[in-house]
Amino acid sequence: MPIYNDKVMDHFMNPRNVGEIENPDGVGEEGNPICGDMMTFYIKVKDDRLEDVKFRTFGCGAAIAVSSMVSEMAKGKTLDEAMKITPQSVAQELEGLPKNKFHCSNLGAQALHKAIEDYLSKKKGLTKDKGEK
Amino acid sequence: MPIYNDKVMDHFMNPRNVGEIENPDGVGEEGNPICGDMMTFYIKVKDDRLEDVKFRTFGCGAAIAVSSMVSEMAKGKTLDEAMKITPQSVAQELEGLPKNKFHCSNLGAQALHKAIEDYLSKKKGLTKDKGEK
Amino acid sequence: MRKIYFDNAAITRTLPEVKDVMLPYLGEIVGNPSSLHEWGDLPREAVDTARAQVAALIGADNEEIIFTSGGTESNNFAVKGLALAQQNKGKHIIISAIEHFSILYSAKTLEKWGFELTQVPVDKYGIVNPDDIRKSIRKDTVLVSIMHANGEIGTIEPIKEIAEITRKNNIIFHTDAIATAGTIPVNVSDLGVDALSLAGNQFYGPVGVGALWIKKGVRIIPFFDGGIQEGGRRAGTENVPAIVGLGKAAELARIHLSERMEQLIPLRDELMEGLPHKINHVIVTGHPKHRLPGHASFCVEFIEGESMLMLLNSKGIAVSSGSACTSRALKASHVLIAMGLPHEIAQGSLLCTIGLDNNINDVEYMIDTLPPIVERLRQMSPLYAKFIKEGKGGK
Amino acid sequence: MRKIYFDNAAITRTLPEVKDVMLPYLGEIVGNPSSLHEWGDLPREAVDTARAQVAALIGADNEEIIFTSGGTESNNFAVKGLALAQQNKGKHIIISAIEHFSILYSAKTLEKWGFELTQVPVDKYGIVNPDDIRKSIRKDTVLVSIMHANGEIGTIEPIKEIAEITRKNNIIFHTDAIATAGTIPVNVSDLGVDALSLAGNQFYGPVGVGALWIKKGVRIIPFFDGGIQEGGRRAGTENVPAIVGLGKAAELARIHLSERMEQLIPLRDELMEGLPHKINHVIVTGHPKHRLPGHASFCVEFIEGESMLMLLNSKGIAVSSGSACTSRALKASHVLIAMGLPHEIAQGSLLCTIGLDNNINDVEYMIDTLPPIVERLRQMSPLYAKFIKEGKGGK
Ligand SMILES: Cc1ncc(COP(=O)(O)O)c(C=O)c1O
Ligand SMILES: Cc1ncc(COP(=O)(O)O)c(C=O)c1O
Repeated sequence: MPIYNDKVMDHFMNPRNVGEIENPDGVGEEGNPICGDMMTFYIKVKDDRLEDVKFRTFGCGAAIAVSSMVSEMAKGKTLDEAMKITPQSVAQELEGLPKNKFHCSNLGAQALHKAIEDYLSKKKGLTKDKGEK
Repeated sequence: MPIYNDKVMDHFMNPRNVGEIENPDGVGEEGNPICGDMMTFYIKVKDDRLEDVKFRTFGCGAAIAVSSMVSEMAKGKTLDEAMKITPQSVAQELEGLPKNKFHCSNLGAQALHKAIEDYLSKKKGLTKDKGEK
Repeated sequence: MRKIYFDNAAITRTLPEVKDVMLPYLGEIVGNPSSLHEWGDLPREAVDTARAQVAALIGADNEEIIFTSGGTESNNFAVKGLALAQQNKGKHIIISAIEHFSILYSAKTLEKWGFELTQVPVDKYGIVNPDDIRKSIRKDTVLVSIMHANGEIGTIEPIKEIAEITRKNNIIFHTDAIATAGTIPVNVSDLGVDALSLAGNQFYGPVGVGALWIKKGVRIIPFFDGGIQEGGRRAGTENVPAIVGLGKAAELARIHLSERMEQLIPLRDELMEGLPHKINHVIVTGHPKHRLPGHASFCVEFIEGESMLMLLNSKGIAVSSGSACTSRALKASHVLIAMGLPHEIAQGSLLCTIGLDNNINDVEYMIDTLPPIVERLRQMSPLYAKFIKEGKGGK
Repeated sequence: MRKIYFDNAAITRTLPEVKDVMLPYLGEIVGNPSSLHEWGDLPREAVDTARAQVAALIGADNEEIIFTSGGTESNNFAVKGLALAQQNKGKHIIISAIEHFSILYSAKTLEKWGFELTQVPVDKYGIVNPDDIRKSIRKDTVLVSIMHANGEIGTIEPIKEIAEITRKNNIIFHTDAIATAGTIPVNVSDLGVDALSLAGNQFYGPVGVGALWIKKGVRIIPFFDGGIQEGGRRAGTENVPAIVGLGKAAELARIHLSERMEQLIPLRDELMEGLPHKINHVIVTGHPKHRLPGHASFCVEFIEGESMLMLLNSKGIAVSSGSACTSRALKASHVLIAMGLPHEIAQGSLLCTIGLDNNINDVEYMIDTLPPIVERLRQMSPLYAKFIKEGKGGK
């Protein structure tokens, strides 16, 4: 019995959406290398929808699989929908994670949410400062 | 590796001089059943020599082998010689005893010595009370 | 010469089916269950399977099973770990007067560490009176440990009744089921206990492996400090071959439990009736009915156990005297003394533990072989001579 | 696919010769070494033989060897037992910052019991400075425990030099030789220690068995309370098959020690030079020379160990990251941190422990396989991206 199931292994071995978006609409970073896991999410937003999601992850197998899964779940969703992605829903989509790896799935959803919040706060700023641009 | 050597086993399986002497010249008892070992030695003395030695023993394999060996070593010896039989010399004649069984060999020599002392004290009494007998 | 092994309380034979499942883990399959690479997969899976097999034997949940190196470790772990985990609540523990040394001396160690110990007595059959437990319970009692059955006298204790008392008083109750698990029905919910020790070498499994079952939610301080194996409760690289063997032995015991009991009980009864019938002044020790299936124990008066054991050995029969595990201590058994037997009678303890390899011929051979041995030793015994002369000392 | 096992620090393969001597004790030969009848003779003899074999491996007297259930038990027994035996003399103990968890957490348990603990630091190679031991010694110091070699970084400690200091100060010195006994020369008189732990699964013997050597005259409080096995120092039915296997493994290790070292050292050196040569930003951990023969350990910067381990696994290679025994804890290794490595670099720990089954082709395959894996993970790593952009974070 491997410690990760096939679905997790698939996302670890073939992670979706790895990389960086040039001129992203939002960036979110979560975790830090001291704790062993760190993720950076990049998003492109169009019509309130996540047109593109990319990530970079430093971390264990679960951290990489979770990042990949989060990016896949988020892509195409509205911002509201994407904010509803939870650690539980990610773990469920991955068909389960080892107990001691569950914290990794927290980081994935949080990094995405941070990227969305980053976008929203930038947009707020833009709306306010519309004249200047 | 059996816990007892061949010599001990021989004396245990075929103990010499088991039994009681009728009208013994001396009787010595050592140990008690509460501790697990008890020996009674009977002696017959002639010309200051142990003409006959018999014993009864309640106890472990070592206790029985030691009793048998003591009886054999003592038989034919002068009283003085017999008093010099020690736990060490008995264990040596038996070519060794397990460490935790060594106390048994104490009892054997002691019971014999008690029988000799019993004889000596009776003799003293006899010498004193000669007239009466 | 005919060879008869009647010492199954000391150790049972490892069954071929048990050996077979162990073999691949003695070189062919390499790997540590804690390893993250695939070499860890098979051993980890094997340990999980064994955990389920052991859990099934005693009606427990898999995660409640902690593997140990054997009965002694399970008992040390339970007594020390359960008491230490609760020392803020209180420092009083209760055991019986007839516990195995691994319980007794663990409790004595706790005494050195500031705990107080009550040892409840047993009756002449070695049975603990639940009422004595009730009376011994204090405000600061945090642990009761009473064995399920005693390996020396075979008596089965009223664990269920004691559990009702401990439950009412909110006290953790551990039972040493090393002599019973795999031998008679043992179900942790039925028994109502909070923790239970078992060991492989008592039911045809491998030596060097045991388990401690702890009910979910019960706290214990680890006995082995170190790595995070066994959910952090027992450090140390898992002994995979032995654990796998224990699992298989548990499965076999569960499946064949009643047929094994049906094989052993008639043999035991034959022996328990036959020996006292053939030899005068033989006392059956332990309870006549509430006892382990293959367990026949006696005291033969006027003679000592080891010499009896050695003469039986010379006739090809293996038996025990006093505590099977520690017969080299050669102290009068604390179990027999606690049952009220005089020391000199306790010295004549004879313990025949019948196993799956035995049959009625073995029992008959024993019944034929013992009388002349007893006679011979009695002829040598000063106690018997006294008894014959004075008519004193017999029971 | 090619399969290469480079995780011999986690567990070694049980040798066929070892298995062969164990087999008869898995069912064919029945008996408890403590039994007085002849069924006890063979097992008792077998245990005595194994005791002599283990004693010969480390230059000890037979009676000084106590068999245990493995390395973790030996270490718990030593640290707790030696400290408790001397608590009237003092309650201060000294260990290093890089001890195995079984030493470290045993010492922490002693702290809970009122002892004081000093952890001496190590240098960047993981070496304990004997002078730091000297400076840490107090009037109430009763025990020093420093490992002979660390299983995670391979560094061999200056035990002899430390022993000179403890001897002068009349302090008991224990060494955890679990990574060295059977692997490099270990002689208790040469080392000058008072107690030493070893374990079978580290040198091609069985798992589930180890030994504690204690110099004659040194007092220890038993860890397992119970029966009087092992001269009253370790209770519990002896694990005969495992003990017999440990004995054989010890004999084989003693005979083949130098040829084994000659096989392993060149492979290790090839790997230790090859990987940093092929991959930038790879740090060798542990001492470059004073290290275990088959032990090559690294930190690969900007990436995390488990993902490296998993990708190597997908190519058929088994390695470890962090502490071999507890890699599931996934905490940054306390050993690497103690050596002064930053946490993020310690996360990239990679541990290749070469064994007797390996050859130069395995090493070359590893050197070819790792670079693309590292490259792939670095491409995924935000730390590497930052480093490339900012030129920061590299070492
Ligand atoms: C009731 C009981 N508890 C504990 C033990 C100790 O088991 P071990 O010596 O296998 O560790 C035994 C041994 O037979 C036993 O019968
Ligand atoms: C140095 C050292 N000490 C102790 C241990 C613990 O041994 P075990 O897990 O076999 O009990 C290990 C494990 O590899 C080790 O390397």
